[in-house]
Amino acid sequence: MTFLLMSVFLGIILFEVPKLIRNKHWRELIVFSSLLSMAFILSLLQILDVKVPSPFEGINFLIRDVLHLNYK
Amino acid sequence: MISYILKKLRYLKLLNVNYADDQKKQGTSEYGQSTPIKLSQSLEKNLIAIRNLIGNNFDVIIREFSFGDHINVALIFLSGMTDQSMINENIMKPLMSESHSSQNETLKIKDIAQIKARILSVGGVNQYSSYDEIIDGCLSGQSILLLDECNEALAIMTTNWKSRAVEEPKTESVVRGPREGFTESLLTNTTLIRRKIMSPDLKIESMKLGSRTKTNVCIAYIQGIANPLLIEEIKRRLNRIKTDSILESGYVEQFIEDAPFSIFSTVANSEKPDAVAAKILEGRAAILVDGTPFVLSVPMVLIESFQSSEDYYSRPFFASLIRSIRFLAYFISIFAPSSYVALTTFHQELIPTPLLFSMAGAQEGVPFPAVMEAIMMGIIFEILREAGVRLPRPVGQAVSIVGALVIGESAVTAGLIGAPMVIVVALTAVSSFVVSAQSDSGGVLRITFVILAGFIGIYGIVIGQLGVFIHLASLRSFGTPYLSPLAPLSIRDLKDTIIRAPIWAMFTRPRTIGWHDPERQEFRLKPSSPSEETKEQNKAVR
Amino acid sequence: MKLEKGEISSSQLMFLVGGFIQGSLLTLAFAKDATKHDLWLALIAALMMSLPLALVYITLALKFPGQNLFQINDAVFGPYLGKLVSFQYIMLFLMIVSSNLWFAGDFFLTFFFPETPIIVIMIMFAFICAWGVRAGIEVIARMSIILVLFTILIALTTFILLLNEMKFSNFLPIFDIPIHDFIQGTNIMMAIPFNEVIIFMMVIPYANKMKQVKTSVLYGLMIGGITSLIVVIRNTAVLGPLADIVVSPSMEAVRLIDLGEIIERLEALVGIGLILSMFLKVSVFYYATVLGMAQLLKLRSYVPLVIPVGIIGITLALTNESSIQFTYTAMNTYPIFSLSFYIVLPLISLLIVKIRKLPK
Amino acid sequence: MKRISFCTFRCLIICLILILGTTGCWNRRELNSLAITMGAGIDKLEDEDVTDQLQLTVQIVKTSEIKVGDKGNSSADAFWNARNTGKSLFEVIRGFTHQSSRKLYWPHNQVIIFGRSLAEAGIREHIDFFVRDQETRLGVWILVAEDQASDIFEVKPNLERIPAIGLANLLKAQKASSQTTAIKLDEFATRLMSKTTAPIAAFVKISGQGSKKSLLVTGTAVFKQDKLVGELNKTETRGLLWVLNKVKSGIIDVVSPESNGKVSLEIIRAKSKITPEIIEDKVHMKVDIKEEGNIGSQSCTDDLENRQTIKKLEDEKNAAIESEVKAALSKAQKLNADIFGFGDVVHQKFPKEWKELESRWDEIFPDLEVEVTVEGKIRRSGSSKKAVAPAKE
Repeated sequence: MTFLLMSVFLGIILFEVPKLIRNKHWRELIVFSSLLSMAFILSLLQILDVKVPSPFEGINFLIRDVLHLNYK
Repeated sequence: MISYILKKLRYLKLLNVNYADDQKKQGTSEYGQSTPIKLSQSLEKNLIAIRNLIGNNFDVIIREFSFGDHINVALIFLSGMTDQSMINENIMKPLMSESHSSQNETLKIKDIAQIKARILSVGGVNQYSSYDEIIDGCLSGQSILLLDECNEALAIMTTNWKSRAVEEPKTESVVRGPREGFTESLLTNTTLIRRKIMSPDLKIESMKLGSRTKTNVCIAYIQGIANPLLIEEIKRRLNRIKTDSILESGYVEQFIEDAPFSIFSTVANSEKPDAVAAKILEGRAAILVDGTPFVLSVPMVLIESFQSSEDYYSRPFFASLIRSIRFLAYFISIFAPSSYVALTTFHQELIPTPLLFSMAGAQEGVPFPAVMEAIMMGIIFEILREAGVRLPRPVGQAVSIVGALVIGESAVTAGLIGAPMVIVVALTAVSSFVVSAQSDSGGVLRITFVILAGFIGIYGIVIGQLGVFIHLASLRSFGTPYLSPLAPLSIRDLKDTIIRAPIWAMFTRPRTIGWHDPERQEFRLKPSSPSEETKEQNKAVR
Repeated sequence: MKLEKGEISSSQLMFLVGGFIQGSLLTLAFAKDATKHDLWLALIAALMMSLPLALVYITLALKFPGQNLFQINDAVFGPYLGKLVSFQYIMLFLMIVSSNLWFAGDFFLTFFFPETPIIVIMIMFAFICAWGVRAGIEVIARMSIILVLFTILIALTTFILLLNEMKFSNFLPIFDIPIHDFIQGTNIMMAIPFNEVIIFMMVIPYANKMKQVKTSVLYGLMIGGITSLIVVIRNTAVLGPLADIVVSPSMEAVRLIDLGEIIERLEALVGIGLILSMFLKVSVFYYATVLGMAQLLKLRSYVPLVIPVGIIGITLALTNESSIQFTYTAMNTYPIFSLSFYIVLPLISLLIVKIRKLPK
Repeated sequence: MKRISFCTFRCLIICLILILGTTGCWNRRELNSLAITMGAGIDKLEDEDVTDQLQLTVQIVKTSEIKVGDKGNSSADAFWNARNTGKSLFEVIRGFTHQSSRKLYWPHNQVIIFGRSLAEAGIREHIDFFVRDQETRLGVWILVAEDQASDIFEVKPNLERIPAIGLANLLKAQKASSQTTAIKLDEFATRLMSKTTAPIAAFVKISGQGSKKSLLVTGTAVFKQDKLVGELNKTETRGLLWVLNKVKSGIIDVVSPESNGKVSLEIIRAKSKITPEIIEDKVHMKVDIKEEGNIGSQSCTDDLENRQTIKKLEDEKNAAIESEVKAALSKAQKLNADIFGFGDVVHQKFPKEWKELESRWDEIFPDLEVEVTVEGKIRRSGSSKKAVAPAKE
């Protein structure tokens, strides 16, 4: 499964990066690679069954437990 | 993987090097063209040079003779591409007889201009002074007259070769409408268009493409209707073509199209002069290529594939009905097999109960999954069609009959394939013939959708269809959006889509194509019953 | 420096807004839980309340022609605070993208492919949206007309086919819920489709006729609102109290179509219409997210960000545990949470604009 | 340069397809791997030693037997009744995998039949599966068997090849007489969810003996909450349907005003309206029924073609309809089951008062005053004006 994930990400890199290098879009390349590595880490965590806290839980926490504004 | 990347990189480098080489080569050849080798004064020298260039071809005839006061001349022509009787009657005869008629005058005729002006009774005569021009002219069917002691040659238009007569086109036959079709001869084709549009605004510009084939390519458009930017763009793209051969308009099409990797063609073609003339009158430009009856027209929009010239000749109700049937047939030809696969393998709950029973009954004991069946039948159908097209007609028919029997009857009775699948495939096949202009894209889409449907049912089909839709919406043909009157919606142009409005109602040209001169005709042309006064007059006459 | 070169006409903008609202037909179920058979009242109330808010957004957008939400934030709040606000908006949009991916996956899992892993459905959906976003807003806008008309057609056809299954007594008694629930329902309706039109502050700069923007957006809201109303009335009238307990009232209602054993089993239409309209909604949000990121980081093109953002969206959606927990968030906390983005911040911006007499 | 990126793009697509392909197709099922369920019958097993055992009978179509064009083995049964027992319905359904080579496929299910003993014990827990599962649909007929539901599926219909379809078609045909409550799951569930309205369903019986058995759909099963409490006969059922605005067609027999002969009146159109009223804290119901009909046949030789007779006939028809409604009403009040949905109507009209009435509805309903007004019309007399009889002197 990890191998699959890696090959997918490699495919994405092959798809996007050559164009960026050719056009000398270095800034874009940096942003792209940092976002992609973030995506890779997140999906790796998914595959490895590591529990990532849901951002929606964050909203719940903020509204319900901090502000006490929730409906129910 | 890494080695693969390395290979790719190496290939890239190679490409770059080649490209640079090309640049250099082109530079030199252009340099060479700028100073062509001139003819010399001596006929003998010239002839030797020409013999060296093309002389050892069997169809090249070099006829040396003299006229008048022993002026040595040579006539060079290609035997197959020239009109022999014209050479005999209009070139040889006047020249030869000139020597007998008025002796004292002939002495003066050393001057090449004199010959051109007084003796040759032929329409087109050019004066050339370089070998390149001479060779080109000769190869395109002109007869070259070389004079001794003269560094110029006359190229006489004697071009004439065997070409097919104007016949009814095989690909687009009509019930009502003109039956003439384009032929392989460019001249005939331009004539056919010119005969439809006898306006001085119809411009037919020509250029030669292909460094070896030197094919004549013409752009036909109407000045004042066609967008000048469009014409410029076409010329730019045509001039980009640096190839050695153009054998058919398909070559040109592939060099100039907007989306080379799209399954939808962005350049339309037609074999019918009336259809092409109509397109030109809408503001499009036609590209005629010598040697083929298929004339290209740009820009193309998707709707064009569903239009036929006959739609405009028959009355609007029937034409609209036929149009909508064409749309229906296209959708059937694309979605029928995939919907069948999706319904039978994923969404059996969507099939009405009695139908489900009979379908399940038919499927009982069939060994293959429905996706496999659909793909297999699709491929078999394509094979049969190809065999039917390529084989000589009588054999082709036999093949079709055998194939249909084997697949339609035996495979079902043998339990290899369910009967409903045969029906679906047959329906698809018949429908795919209706919109022949999109049959290539249709085939690809059909298979893709079948695979998607076999993978994840209706969801797959809808996702795939959305993808196709995105692709179509982003596609442009020479600046015109491909889904033109539909996707950037232009309500006025919807009159010629699924509904074909009466001719008198279509008083404007399509907005995205011929908006340069939007009005096609007057606004109020709807025929009405005669007014009271005219009735009275009629009575009086009677 | 302009990231987007496309241009959209006023009719395209109108249909884009309409399709955008239609994309939330599925999420009507959240408000349904709170308001029962009075959902249609909540819907109308939410629509009415969102019209002035939409005007606030449009006014803001028109004050700064050619500038989108994030540029306006910069202008209003200053470069640093503005960036922070923009960042929060981007996070919100990303979350909406991911939750809509989850909705789509959840729906198809429940009704069509119960054994398929949700990620497959989400990947396919995200893939198609990414494709659309890469093609640019102009292409999405061009597609919107046909997609919206198709969705309206489906809604109307099913409405007509279900006419003799309808019992309008199901709407009685009118307004039979505690006012608390009604406010909650209205709030949910505002938070989930109607106030989300704030996203069009990212699209309006590319409209080719600035004068018609206001009418286009408002008409678009009406198109979306009326389609939703048709669907809500159909579901409540057909299913009655049963609509309160089923997951997708539209699906169950359309399943009941049975006209002479010929026109029956049409529920696939609901699914198809849903993908088509959700595609518009997700693409617009997706587009705004990547465009905003590119702008925030001063990139020359947003295209390279599309795929990574899509993957992040999918993984965020996968962090949800169950649709039950998700429903809780969407019903009880998210509507309040979103108020700050949809009402408070725009109003503050407008106030600052008025006080500081921006743009100078 | 563009071609390079396209190559990688194509590789990507191919990779994607391959990946998706290797992980398999999850919900794929070929047509010939389905056990298409046409009917389900749920019974309570009445064994001494095992209590609380459910028995589920499902009728599965043998698709190979109904192959179109294959006339060879049409004598064989086209269905298979599979039985399984267990504690909960879902468990029983999954248990079928032990005996059926194909997985049960529910979307085409036509009927759900509850055995009488089960219905008396309560059916709420068994309905849930049929509402919740994504394969089952709400448009399925609900029936109560007079005895065991499993027996019903054994009776071969004369005109159809599959009993469940025969039963479903039978229910569809009931419109003609309007003497059975043909009710589908959606309405049944709605009634079950209501606090006051009582669910109803059609009764199915087996008539005849041995090989001449046939099915009979008749009357109405009345539930109180989710338990079967009683039964309405044909007349009472029509009384109920009058109020529910569900009478589509049917025959009313009245006595001819001239002699003692019978006249059958055909119902063409009927409409009813329930209006609740609260007068001095007491609930009254008003039921207005409007009906239009033709003369269907007459067994006497009377001349009916004059205004007085027609008027009299209309009055008699009104009385007949009213008595039917009254009969249904008294039965319902005796069972204390609000089959008419009066409670809901009151709720809709008087939401404020309802809050107080709701808890007392069980006490109010048996003594509820209902005023029935019937306005029947006779429009046409068919294609003959007079009876086929020798002319009178």
